[in-house]
Amino acid sequence: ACTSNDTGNDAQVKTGGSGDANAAAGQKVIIGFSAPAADHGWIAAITNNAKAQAAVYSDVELRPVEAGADAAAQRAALSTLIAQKPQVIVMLPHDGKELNATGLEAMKAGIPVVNLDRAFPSAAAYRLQIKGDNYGMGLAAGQYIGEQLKAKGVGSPIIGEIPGIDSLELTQERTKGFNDALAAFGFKVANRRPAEFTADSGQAAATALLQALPKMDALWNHDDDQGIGVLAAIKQANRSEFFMVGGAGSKAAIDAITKDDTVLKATVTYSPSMASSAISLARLIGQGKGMSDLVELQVPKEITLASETITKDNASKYAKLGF
Amino acid sequence: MSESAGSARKILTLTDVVKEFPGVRALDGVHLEVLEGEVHCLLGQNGAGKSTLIKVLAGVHHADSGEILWQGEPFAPASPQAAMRAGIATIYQELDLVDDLSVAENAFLGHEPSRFGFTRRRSAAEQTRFILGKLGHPEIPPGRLIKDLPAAGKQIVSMARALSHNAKLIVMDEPSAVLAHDEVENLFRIIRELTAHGIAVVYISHRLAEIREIGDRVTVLKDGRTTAAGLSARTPTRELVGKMTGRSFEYAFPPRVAPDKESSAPEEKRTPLLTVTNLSRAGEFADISLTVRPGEIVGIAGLVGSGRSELLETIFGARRPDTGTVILNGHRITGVGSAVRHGMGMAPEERKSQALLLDEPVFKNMTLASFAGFARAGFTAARDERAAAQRTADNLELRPRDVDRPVRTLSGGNQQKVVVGRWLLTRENNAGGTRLLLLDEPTRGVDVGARAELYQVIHDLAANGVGVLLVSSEVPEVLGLADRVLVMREGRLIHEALAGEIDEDTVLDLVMAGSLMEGEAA
Amino acid sequence: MIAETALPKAQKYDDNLLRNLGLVGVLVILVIIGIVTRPELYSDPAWVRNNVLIILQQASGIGVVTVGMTFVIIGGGIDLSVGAIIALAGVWATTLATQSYGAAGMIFTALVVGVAVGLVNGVLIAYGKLVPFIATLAMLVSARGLAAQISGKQTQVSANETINSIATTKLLGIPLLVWILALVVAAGWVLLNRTTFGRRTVAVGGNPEAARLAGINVKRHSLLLYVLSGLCCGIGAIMLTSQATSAQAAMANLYELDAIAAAIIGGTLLSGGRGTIIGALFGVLVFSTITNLFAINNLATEVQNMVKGGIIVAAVLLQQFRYRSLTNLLRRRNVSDKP
Amino acid sequence: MIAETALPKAQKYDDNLLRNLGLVGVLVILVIIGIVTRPELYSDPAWVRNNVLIILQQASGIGVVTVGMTFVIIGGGIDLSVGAIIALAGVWATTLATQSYGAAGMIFTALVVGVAVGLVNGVLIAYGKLVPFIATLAMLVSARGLAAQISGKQTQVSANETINSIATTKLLGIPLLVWILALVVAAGWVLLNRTTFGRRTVAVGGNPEAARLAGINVKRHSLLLYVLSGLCCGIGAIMLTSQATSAQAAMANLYELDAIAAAIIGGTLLSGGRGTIIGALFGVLVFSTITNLFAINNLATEVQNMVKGGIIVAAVLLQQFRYRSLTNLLRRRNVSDKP
Ligand SMILES: Nc1ncnc2c1ncn2[C@@H]1O[C@H](COP(=O)(O)OP(=O)(O)OP(=O)(O)O)[C@@H](O)[C@H]1O
Ligand SMILES: Nc1ncnc2c1ncn2[C@@H]1O[C@H](COP(=O)(O)OP(=O)(O)OP(=O)(O)O)[C@@H](O)[C@H]1O
Ligand SMILES: [Mg+2]
Ligand SMILES: [Mg+2]
Repeated sequence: ACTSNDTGNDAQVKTGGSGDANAAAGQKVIIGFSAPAADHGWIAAITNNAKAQAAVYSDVELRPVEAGADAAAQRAALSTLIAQKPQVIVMLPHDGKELNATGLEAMKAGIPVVNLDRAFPSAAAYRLQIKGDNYGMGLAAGQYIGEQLKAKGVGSPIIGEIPGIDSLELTQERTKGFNDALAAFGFKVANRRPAEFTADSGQAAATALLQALPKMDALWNHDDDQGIGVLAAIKQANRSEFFMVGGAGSKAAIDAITKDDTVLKATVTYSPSMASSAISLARLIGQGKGMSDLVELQVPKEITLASETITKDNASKYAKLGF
Repeated sequence: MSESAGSARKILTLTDVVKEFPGVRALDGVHLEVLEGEVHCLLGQNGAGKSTLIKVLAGVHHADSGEILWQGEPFAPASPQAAMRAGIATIYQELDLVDDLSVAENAFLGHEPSRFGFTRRRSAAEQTRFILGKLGHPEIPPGRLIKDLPAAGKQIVSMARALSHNAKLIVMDEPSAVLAHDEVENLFRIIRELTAHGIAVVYISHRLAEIREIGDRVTVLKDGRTTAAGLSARTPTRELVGKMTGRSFEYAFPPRVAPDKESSAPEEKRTPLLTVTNLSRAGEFADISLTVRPGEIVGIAGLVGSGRSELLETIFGARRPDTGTVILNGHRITGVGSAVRHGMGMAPEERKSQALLLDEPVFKNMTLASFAGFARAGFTAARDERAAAQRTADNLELRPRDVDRPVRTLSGGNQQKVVVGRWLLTRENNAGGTRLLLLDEPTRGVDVGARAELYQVIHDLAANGVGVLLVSSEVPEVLGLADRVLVMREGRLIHEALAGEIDEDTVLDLVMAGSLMEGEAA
Repeated sequence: MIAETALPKAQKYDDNLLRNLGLVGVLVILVIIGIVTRPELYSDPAWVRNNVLIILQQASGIGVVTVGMTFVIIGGGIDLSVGAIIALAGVWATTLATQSYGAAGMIFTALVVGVAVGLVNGVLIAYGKLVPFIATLAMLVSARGLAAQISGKQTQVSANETINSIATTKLLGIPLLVWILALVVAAGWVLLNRTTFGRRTVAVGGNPEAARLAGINVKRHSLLLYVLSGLCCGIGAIMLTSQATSAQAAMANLYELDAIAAAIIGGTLLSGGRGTIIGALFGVLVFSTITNLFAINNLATEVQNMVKGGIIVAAVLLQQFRYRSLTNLLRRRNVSDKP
Repeated sequence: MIAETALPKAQKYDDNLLRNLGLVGVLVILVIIGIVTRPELYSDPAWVRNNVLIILQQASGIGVVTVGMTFVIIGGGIDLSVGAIIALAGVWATTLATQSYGAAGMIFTALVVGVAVGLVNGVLIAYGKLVPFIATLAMLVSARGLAAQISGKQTQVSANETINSIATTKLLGIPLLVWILALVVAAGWVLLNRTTFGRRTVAVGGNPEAARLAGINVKRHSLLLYVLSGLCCGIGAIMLTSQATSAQAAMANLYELDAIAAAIIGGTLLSGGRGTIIGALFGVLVFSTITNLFAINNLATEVQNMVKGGIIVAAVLLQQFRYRSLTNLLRRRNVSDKP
């Protein structure tokens, strides 16, 4: 859940259908799991999903190790995890490049590594890579904004962008996708104020952005969690002449899109459900099974989730996937 | 010595030197002439510019104008290092040592014996031991950290540092202020040795007796100007004081309004104000019992390091006693808070570290212990405070009399007046006020004139029923000021007498390893 | 007597005043840069007015915290936990349980949490004799941990309209947040300059031993300073929560650095014993104006950062330059006074 | 003669030694907690040996930085830019252009960048008279900005096998990184305790006025201290780059806080004039061991953080406790020496 104000169990789990052979309990698998310290809804959802998915299988034992505040801390944590020899390791690295060496170390020790979200540069460092599509996310947001503006017939629109932590590579990929998509329409970003994935930083960034652009046509905010603050700032500034697109696909954002009472008209997904999938596939890898819908006997090496655009029209479909 | 001075070479000549600080012309045309191998004394009231003058010589300050000739050459040291290289070493008024370095490291700071940047610790230790030996203090270990030495020990190390340079001129700014009687003798012995080797000494002190004993010639400063140069050290006191102050009075104790005789005093004046019973602190003092009655001045004499400061601080509640009690007016003192609440005040020994907020103005320093008393409902009354401080500043002849000036910019002696003034002021303005005043070396660095004023103030306090417990390393001061004298040695009270019934020599005998006390102590 | 004649006038110049003047100069220069680079925005008076209010409003939360921090630093300490206290207070005030007590309950909770954490800091430092840096660093880590625990690492949305409206309300055309800042600054100024508490703070920070020997209860006073800082953080937590209409464990990230920097730029000595509230306010405003300037010029983060460091250095140098040259001016005038 | 009592005979006990003993005690307790909570791991000698090496290895980068930081703090300053210097040096050393010069070129670049940034810090502080806190904070912001600019905000992978192998090489069974740490600590100890540079550092930090009066060029010395810190950061940058086989603008995040905290826990006075290299090393090891303890017990981050604050406080209190009680013991013995 994006906010703890939501109630009920909101983890995204796949409880295998009855006809699914892979769902049947098999050989016991110990899965080591490591993700960065969660100070943010999306990461928190990743960890929650992984735990919840593991709990679904009677034959999976999840050994989560918290990864601390930076890549160095995560390296240290993984060293101790590798020493404990789990069958598979699922990790969401702080930074794929910085933890590449650790991935290699685990693979060398005979432990298959499932990389979540942040790619290792060396292919030998992982057995499976599941990632969201950061570039595609930016592309989708840019596509949506471009189409909408074109439909409205706005000539040279003023477009704002509020990315998350700017020094992260994923932010750069998203921005690149966004710029590329806009360029196809002949549009470009007028102002870009990064936040830090937190609501208060989102509010500060949005306030600055709104002040710099007294008139705006569209806004892309990379992250729905910081979007709470962005929306607050928009309300505080009494602005409504533009529309906004979110990112990631939190429950609150999907709700707001459904209700259609704010400037938020769409959000592009980057779903933490990938963690649930990662656990399922790690189990299969551990048991030496393949994905039952594929002909291949083993799980493939790369899976990239598509970024989808949630609007009022399809929001109901995605409501369950909001985190 | 002064006879030979005529024939000796001039080593240093200052002509019309001017140095200005923001708002003050500290030196306003100084002339000074120092001869090889002489002890040249600088005299002047607090704030006259003595320390500023020697800092100009030492390369700490740069003269705004004027001429300095050093060994016949024009001289304008750009830095302390330059001055030292030229052969001028300085012992500063404020201790300039580094707490966390050892004695040897301090002595050779800035010119450490070294090889390829590595300190040669053994060599430094040996040389330090040698110099300390020459100074008569072989007992100070070169490896001891400075922070573990008492004030007197630090002064010795400052001297050792000055001697560690091969200086042709050694400037000493009030070196005797923190030294006790015997130490001063020792200092003079060293100075004589130095001058015998042709080294010149510029000596600053507020004690005229010392100047007469060690000095060859005297230069007097007043308000940054030389008012008399090259006088003989034997010039009569009256004349010297006249040149310093423009007035003429002597180093004297004002006539004491006779303290009430025990028999004739009213009941409340006979019951002790302060009762200290069996007070001990391990390693500092043991089994001290004493009383102070209202209106009585009790002086404690003793060697440096005999534990007097610690005793005073413990009575004041600033240190926790191992055993014993302190009762003030029927109230047991358990800490500084209760001491101040019940009317005790203390002027501590080390003004900079224990008493002053250097960046704050004079008046806020003076009212540090009493601003709450001036305040109404928690809001301070700065105007009242300033007025009260101004009165005290006038009483003590603070120079300059501007109470808005940061204390940092005052001369050493004037800073001392601020420290003492703090508790005098409390008395004036609080109905309850100070009833017992603890004074630890109150006249350290205070000039002759202001000293007399201070004595008068202390007498007036006593006349108003305030009890005073006084520690001073100057035996004449204790004898002249106090009604009753306590002698302390190695942390124990060994003798008690009425001031009129004991003389200086007896006290000195008692204070030293003296044989007199042997019987009594047992 | 020369000392008397030379003294009076020249001595009246005041470091603090000059420093603050220097900071005003820096602000003016920043605004001029803004005007030059974005004339079309600055040509609209409504925008300019609004911009000033926004700069003030964005400075309000950190400004309040900086007032508390300034007291702590003047008193010889440091409080690295301010950001964490805000996070903990904000998160605690926005749990569903607290929200059920309404706005008053939320405000009360935030203030109590702030004061309580400040109290713990104070006890550790004053009575446990921990170095302030270490004690409040430990508190930083712990309080953020606790905030994460309480919030389940989620962003907690404030559903309370009263709280949320704090950020949108205006009084006499000026945002309520700015009024709160003004009030806290004014109270801080009075407290520091006109009360015994302020005098004790300066004494305790300037020379703790002297303060102790003057009968001031140094320990109790230090403790109170951290409580005061905690209280300011509690107020700040409400302000931030209302602005973001939510709270989370990572909020107010690195506020400690900003607050310390603002205080120091405003003329507070890191070693204690000296400082001004107005200076600290100007320090905060400088930072806030820089951010605004970057935003209206759409500077990229990396350029922004490179330039920001330079501006900070230039600002402080500018202050010093003014100071020194003015001093010299005064000195020269004095000299020429003499015959 | 100073009265005999004025020079209490042997002050055999030594503050620093006691503090360090206290930290060793803390380390022992942490290990015991590890043994108690995870006996199965600790029962395997190979694992234990390896674990010790891992703790040391993880401490190596920050340890080297802490040595430089300790010098700066003893000398009366502070360096908030260490993390940023590492990032800038690391990024600069891993640009494609630099990598084309091979390992030597990369190492050279990292060291030169470190020294150069330290030099700028030093000049600003010693000659520009900027407060160290502000100058190095500005540098922090600027250097990270520059690093982001150079790297294009990308993580730059090191393709140089020699560099990367630094993290994997062992000598006599001990990782090269640990050897480097040992070397830097040893050099730091000698520099501080056995050279004029070190002794003057204590003087400059403890009593700058006295140092100046003793003829020490205080400005130049301060400048050199920041250069030294920059050099340590350059070394640290190589070590971290080799460990991560990459560098980026956000690397070594908040190292400044860790390094300062380690130095202070190790007995260095934040106000300058006192400190020990060995103590700082122990400070780093305590942090590294705590992290390890959390990892082997798999504590959740929020719990980790809550506990960590408590451990830090407890560790420092423990140190003080040992110190006081031992002092009392010694004092009592002295008393009983007297007749
Ligand atoms: N750094 C400074 N800034 C401003 N004024 C100063 C400074 N140092 C000294 N003064 C002023 O210069 C004058 C001379 O001071 P100085 O210390 O030389 O006196 P002194 O003769 O040594 O007095 P004392 O006997 O009390 O030590 C005093 O008025 C003092 O206030
Ligand atoms: N920092 C210190 N470390 C260790 N011992 C100390 C320290 N300061 C004082 N002492 C000891 O305390 C005792 C009393 O010293 P102190 O100098 O206060 O005596 P005093 O009679 O007040 O002399 P003074 O005239 O110097 O004030 C001595 O034994 C001295 O060695
Ligand atoms: Mg003087
Ligand atoms: Mg004493």
